[in-house]
Amino acid sequence: MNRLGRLLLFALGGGVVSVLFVLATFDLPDFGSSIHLYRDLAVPAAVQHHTANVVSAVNFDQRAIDTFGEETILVASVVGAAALLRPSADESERRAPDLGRTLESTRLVGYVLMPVTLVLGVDVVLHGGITPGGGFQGGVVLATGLHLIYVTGTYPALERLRPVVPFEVAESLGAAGFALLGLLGIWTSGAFLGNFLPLGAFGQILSTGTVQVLSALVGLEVLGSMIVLLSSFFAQEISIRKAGADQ
Amino acid sequence: MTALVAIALTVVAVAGTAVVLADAPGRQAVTLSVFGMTLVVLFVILQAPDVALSELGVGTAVVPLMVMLTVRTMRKDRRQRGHREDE
Amino acid sequence: MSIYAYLVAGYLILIGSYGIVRSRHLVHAVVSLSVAQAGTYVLLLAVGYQRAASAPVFGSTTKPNTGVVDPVVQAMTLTDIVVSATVTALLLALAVQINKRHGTVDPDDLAALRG
Amino acid sequence: MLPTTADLMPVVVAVPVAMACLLAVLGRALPRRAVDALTLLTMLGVTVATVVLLRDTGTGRTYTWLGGWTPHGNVGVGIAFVADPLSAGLAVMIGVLATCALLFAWHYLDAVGGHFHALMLFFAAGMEGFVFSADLFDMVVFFELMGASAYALTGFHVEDETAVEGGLNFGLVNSLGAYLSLAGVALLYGRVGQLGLPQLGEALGHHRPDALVVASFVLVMTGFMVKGALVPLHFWLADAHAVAPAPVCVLFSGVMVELGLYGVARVYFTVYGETLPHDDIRRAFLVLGVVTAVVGAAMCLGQRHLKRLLAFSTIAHMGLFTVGFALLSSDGIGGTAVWVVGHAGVKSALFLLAGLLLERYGTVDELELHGKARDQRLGAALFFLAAIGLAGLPPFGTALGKSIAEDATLTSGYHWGPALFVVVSALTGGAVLRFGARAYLGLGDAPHPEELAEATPGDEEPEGSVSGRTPLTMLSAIVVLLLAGLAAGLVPDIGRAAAHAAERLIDGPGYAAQLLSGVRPPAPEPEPAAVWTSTGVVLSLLSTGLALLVAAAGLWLRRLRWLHVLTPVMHRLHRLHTGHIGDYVAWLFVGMAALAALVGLPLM
Repeated sequence: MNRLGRLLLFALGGGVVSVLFVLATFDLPDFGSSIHLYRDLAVPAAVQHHTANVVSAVNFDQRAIDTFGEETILVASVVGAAALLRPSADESERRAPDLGRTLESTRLVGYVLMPVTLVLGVDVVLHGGITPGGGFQGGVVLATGLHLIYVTGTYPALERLRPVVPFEVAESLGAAGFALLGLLGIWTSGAFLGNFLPLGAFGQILSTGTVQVLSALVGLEVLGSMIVLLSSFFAQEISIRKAGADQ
Repeated sequence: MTALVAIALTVVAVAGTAVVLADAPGRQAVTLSVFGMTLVVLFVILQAPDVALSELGVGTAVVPLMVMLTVRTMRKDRRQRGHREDE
Repeated sequence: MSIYAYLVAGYLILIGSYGIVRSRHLVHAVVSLSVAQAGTYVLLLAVGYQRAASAPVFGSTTKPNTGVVDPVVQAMTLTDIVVSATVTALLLALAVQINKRHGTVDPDDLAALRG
Repeated sequence: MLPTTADLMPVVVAVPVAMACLLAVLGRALPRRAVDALTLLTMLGVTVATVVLLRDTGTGRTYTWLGGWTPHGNVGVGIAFVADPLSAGLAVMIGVLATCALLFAWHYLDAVGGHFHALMLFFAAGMEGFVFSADLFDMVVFFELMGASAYALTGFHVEDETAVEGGLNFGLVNSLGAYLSLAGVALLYGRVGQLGLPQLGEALGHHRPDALVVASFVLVMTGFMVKGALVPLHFWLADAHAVAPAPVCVLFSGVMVELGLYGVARVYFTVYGETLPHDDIRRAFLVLGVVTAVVGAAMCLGQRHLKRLLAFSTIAHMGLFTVGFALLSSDGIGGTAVWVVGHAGVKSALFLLAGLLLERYGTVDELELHGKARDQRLGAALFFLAAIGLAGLPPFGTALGKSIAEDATLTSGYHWGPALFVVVSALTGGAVLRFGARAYLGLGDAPHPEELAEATPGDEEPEGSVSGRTPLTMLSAIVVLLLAGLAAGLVPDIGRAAAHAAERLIDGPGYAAQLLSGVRPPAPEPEPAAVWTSTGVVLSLLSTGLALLVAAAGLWLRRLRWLHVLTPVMHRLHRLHTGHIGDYVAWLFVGMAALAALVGLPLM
């Protein structure tokens, strides 16, 4: 099919779907309305389990199975990407070349982003008490921070600071731990992923039972997987060479 | 709807369009990062600080970085391919 | 005007899909896909928004109340964002390998190679 | 507290995930055989657990509210896992197919550091979660988990240029489908403020179907229809199946694609069953099903690459299954369920045999293989057995399922039903038989040199390194699958059990009542067992006979390309399958528009 044909086909299909979507939006409650049934149920449910951050309560307690699925996607994708980016039969991995080499264009970006990320990382830590969850966010911010070392410095420097294997272990441990804690819930609370740990005083870090533990496991996993992922891409860019190709 | 939300939404729409219309592969990482930043602002305005934080790490840093590395790898591989075919 | 947010969300999904349709570079196609995905984030958060309500996080001093924006859509979006990074990575990894094997990542050229 | 049967559901999801994580780390340190054994044991355990679940569920439903968040009234914050006979049956199928695939992979694939095994476990866990989940967003999550592992498995042979391409096409289209589904979930959430299937069904209840209901239905179904490979959302399937490792194809064709249709059926009956009229949905999916069956069968006939040929035969069968579902009756869906089991057995066996051919000869091209596989006596026997099973020879499950579904089309007043079923079965079965006759028996004219020179899409590299005798593990996997395909037609009362399973699926209000208020469903009526009927047997023999004719025609009538030459339509159809991702996305939107028009216009 030529370009024009393809675009016309898309215009036809997309046009019909767009009309339907616009009509549907008129049937939604107005933007900013106060009708939120699930919210009205989730907030008391979070309070019942002493979880101040309702988002965390939803993620790690009420709908914890979603999070289990999502973080399994995370590990599966990381394993998949690692499998796909492995050096193929006609390639070899070799030591990262040129210790002093820096990537000029990215260096600048790094200098701009570094302080932003650091400030945010600190912010996440400070909010720890008020937002007792945040494994996802925490893991991402930490991983990002670690990689700014690369952007501002060199790949070998990063590699010394950050061997990949411990992060692979961290990632798998996080995901497997989530599964095992969930299974433990079957015997202790009668349901998979039941919140079986003792609850503490509302608003305290350790008040939320399994929520905080699951959140920490997810944090570990997100940190690990982001780093393993990026390192596969770095390896492709820097150290994997076609056999026989000379620099 | 407050004007602020409307403006943030419009900026997101414009930035998204820019990502899709920017053809040069080298520029993908930059436009995507900017798009991510506009989303962060929108999420903050929509009272979703947790989401904004995730988007900040993923949308403005991790994914653009991967895109940049992918484009670089592709250039490198194509250079090597060219070398081999010349020989 | 009350549906503007929903329309922007729908627009992002559509323009992202359009990006894949017109793409001449697989990395561009993958990036366009993530624009389409961002549309779902905006749609979810827009659906859960409440005017003049605060974020669904209570400090030890704020009394829990339901005058907050919907936490459920935030939970869904939050996890989706992290997952999107890894799925994008998977697709980019495939694109890297396609480039290695074919020497091109232009869908037009790839289709032509198949004959 | 002691675990109950219901707790088996999260267990069969969580245990493979935990094991996969372990293998992802330890895979490099452990010897290959240990990785194989651990993976196989895990899937065997899952199979046993799901069999227990199926037995204990009986004709009722087993469910558990995860985290103990039981609903109050018609609303709640938790997510339930539910097994009814259909979902438990599918769960068993996933277990059996994954076990056979891993058994086959024992001597296959130079698996790298446990990656392959971990991905297979993630894939299986994703599918198990998808069939049990009773929450719309959660279904999308598990849908994406299936997807993510599947893309990586498709492109696993990174050295193969078509594999990585097939993986990317699959990944892009399928991810876009998932995001569109998510948009549909968001629309529905905006209206109802709940995400559980029973809660959504209760809330939509007898609501007049407005634009929002229709739009959310179309969007949610898009993801499932992509996975179910309904024309014109099917393009990715042939690209992916042609290149994925054979053991992966077992899971793809045997159950993953069918789960797309399961998603359509489950969500329709539980969420939209009371608001979108049955007539409307029946018409829409009959149209989509017939188009899919015809396009799939026509494309199947024109292929010379065995895995691509089998892929199009899967598309054709998905069309027939969709017709069976669209009858929306217990015998239509029950028959389809039996057919799906039978199909999984024979189709998976065929994919594994294709894997053996690829391994031995480095190609699965029909013309290149002409007469080359003559020495493979056992392989030939298994191949032809599976091929006539696919064509629908009694007593294979395919034949029983087909004949029950044929009866159901007549009951519903669609007299063209049996003809469609017979013809499509004959065409796809005939294409497979033709391939077998050329490759294993050397029948038909010898290929022209110029035909051989034509590059076929996918000159793959061998997937493993086995020479000499075929290892026992590989053969036993194929035999087990064939026996399963036979068993689906021979187990007494399987027709009745399937009809009961279908009844539970259809009963949306009963589903909601049981999950939300604990109302037990009444025992199913002891309806007459759907068994072999004389008409059914005659029609099955007819389709097998026709398949032999089709094969003979393909072998001797104007050679392979007779259909191309005869009909420019066929040529045009072939040219639509470009492998261009932009085309695929454009067609995806056309498919959505078609569904929107079919469902929405009659409501206006």
